[in-house]
Amino acid sequence: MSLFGRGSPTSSGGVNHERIEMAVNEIDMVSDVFNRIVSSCHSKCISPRYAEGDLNKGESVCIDRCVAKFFEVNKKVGEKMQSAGANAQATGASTFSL
Amino acid sequence: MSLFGRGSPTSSGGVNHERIEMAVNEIDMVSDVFNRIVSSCHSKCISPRYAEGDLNKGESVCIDRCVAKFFEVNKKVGEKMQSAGANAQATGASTFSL
Amino acid sequence: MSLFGRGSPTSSGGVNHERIEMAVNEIDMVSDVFNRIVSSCHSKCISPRYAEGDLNKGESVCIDRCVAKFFEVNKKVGEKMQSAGANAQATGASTFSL
Amino acid sequence: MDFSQFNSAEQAHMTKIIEKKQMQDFLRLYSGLVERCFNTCCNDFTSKALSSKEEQCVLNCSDKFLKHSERVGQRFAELNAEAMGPPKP
Amino acid sequence: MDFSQFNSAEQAHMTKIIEKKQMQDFLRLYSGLVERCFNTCCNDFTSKALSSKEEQCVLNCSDKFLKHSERVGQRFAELNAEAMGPPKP
Amino acid sequence: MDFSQFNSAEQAHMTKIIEKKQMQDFLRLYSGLVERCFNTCCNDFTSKALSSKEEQCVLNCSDKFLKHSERVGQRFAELNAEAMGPPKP
Repeated sequence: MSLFGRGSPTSSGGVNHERIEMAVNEIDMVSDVFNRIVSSCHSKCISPRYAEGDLNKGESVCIDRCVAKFFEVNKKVGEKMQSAGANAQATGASTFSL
Repeated sequence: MSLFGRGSPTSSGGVNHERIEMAVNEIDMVSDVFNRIVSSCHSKCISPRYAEGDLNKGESVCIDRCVAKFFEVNKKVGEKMQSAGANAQATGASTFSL
Repeated sequence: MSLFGRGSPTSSGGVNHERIEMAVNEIDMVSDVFNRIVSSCHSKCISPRYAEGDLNKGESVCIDRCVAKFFEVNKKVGEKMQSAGANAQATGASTFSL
Repeated sequence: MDFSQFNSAEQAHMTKIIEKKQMQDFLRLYSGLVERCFNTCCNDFTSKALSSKEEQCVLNCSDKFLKHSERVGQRFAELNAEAMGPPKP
Repeated sequence: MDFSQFNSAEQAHMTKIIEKKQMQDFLRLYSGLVERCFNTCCNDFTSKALSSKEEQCVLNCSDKFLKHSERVGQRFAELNAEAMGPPKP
Repeated sequence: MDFSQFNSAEQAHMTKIIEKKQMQDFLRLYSGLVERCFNTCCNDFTSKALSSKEEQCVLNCSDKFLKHSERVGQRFAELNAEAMGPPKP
């Protein structure tokens, strides 16, 4: 789940702000993905009848597979994006001009 | 709609940053809940036909009850979470490691 | 897509923080609108069958019209809000009290 | 919300934060309204121009949405005040 | 995530940021849960009171949601650790 | 957007803010794409492995999504420039 290289450890002693910012980006990304998995796999696996509060066997197994499959999709898309990445970023850039 | 205790008023004169941060968390939370109520009760109460721009009687009454019921649900869930809170937070914590 | 007047250029040399904040608000707004258009026009125009990776002719034309129509709606609503704006903002304000 | 235990520096700080938050909330309300009314009212993409029927729908939709969120705001403020309990004497 | 190359000042900084982020995530989880269970369980607005059937549904729904997100969290942590590769000796 | 009235310190500040915002937008686009293509393409949870049919669907879906958002970006930029009016001479 890492799109970013680690910055080279040039600074010592103080705080390397660029490195912090990249780490924060990575944390935001992981957290965003986690929340999307919670939501997607809830829709895919949890029956909305709510007759009881426990996960049943079928739901539990479904969750495990759902999370694994989401990771697979994330990986496939990540590989695709890494080649197409420059374009996509350029598209975003076209929204603003300075 | 308060999950947080008020920090004890230890600091005087300057700005107690922890207290500010808790207040900001509370504001973010209230604002988030408000936006979710607007959205949920719009789906529950407003007919998507849009033949006129005013709320009719039925829609108005529905909104009042919908907001009240959302508060009830929020309260019930809050009570439940306060006991289970520690667990849930630990779950979130497992996403990152330092 | 501009709801905000440009602040009068009173400050010179340093950074006018109010002006920066308004610009950041405007950027956030434009970016938010852009993301909503991407999502709405995807739902309106892209068939979820995914037999191929290219946009077909019909999808391409639909996207162009969809974006243009979204701008039209944004403009109409903006005109409406500018008159009703004060009210709406007051509503938001009622959520918090100091 | 009750900030009566805050000192004046803290209150000033909170006022600025709240003002900023309100602006952001207003903008999100605005673009959420546009998105919602567009999605509900616009379903014909054989033309890029808004038909008069679509335009009327959008105007009613945004009218209604604003009145809706105003009413939600009123109920919300009342229930929130209730939940916070009576102000200290 | 691996912050082993960070110096101690950076690690301290990250710890604070992560704590703040966790609090925000928890709050978003909470209000998302309320929204989801409200939308699924409450469909009768002839009364503003929660019926006992609605209440039971809400309690089961939030129970299940918490267990669901806990399980997702476990699988997520495992798969994330796998993706990051084995820790350096 | 027109920042021509900004002084150089303000322009430098805005450039940094915009770069940060673009990175965040790119990340949100990315995870939104994954979510959308997962939800559309994956409906069989009798196995945790991606079937070849699902994989093809995901690849086409993300291809199409990127082309879609690129095209939206082009139209958006044109219409935004139009709405801002011609640049001052």
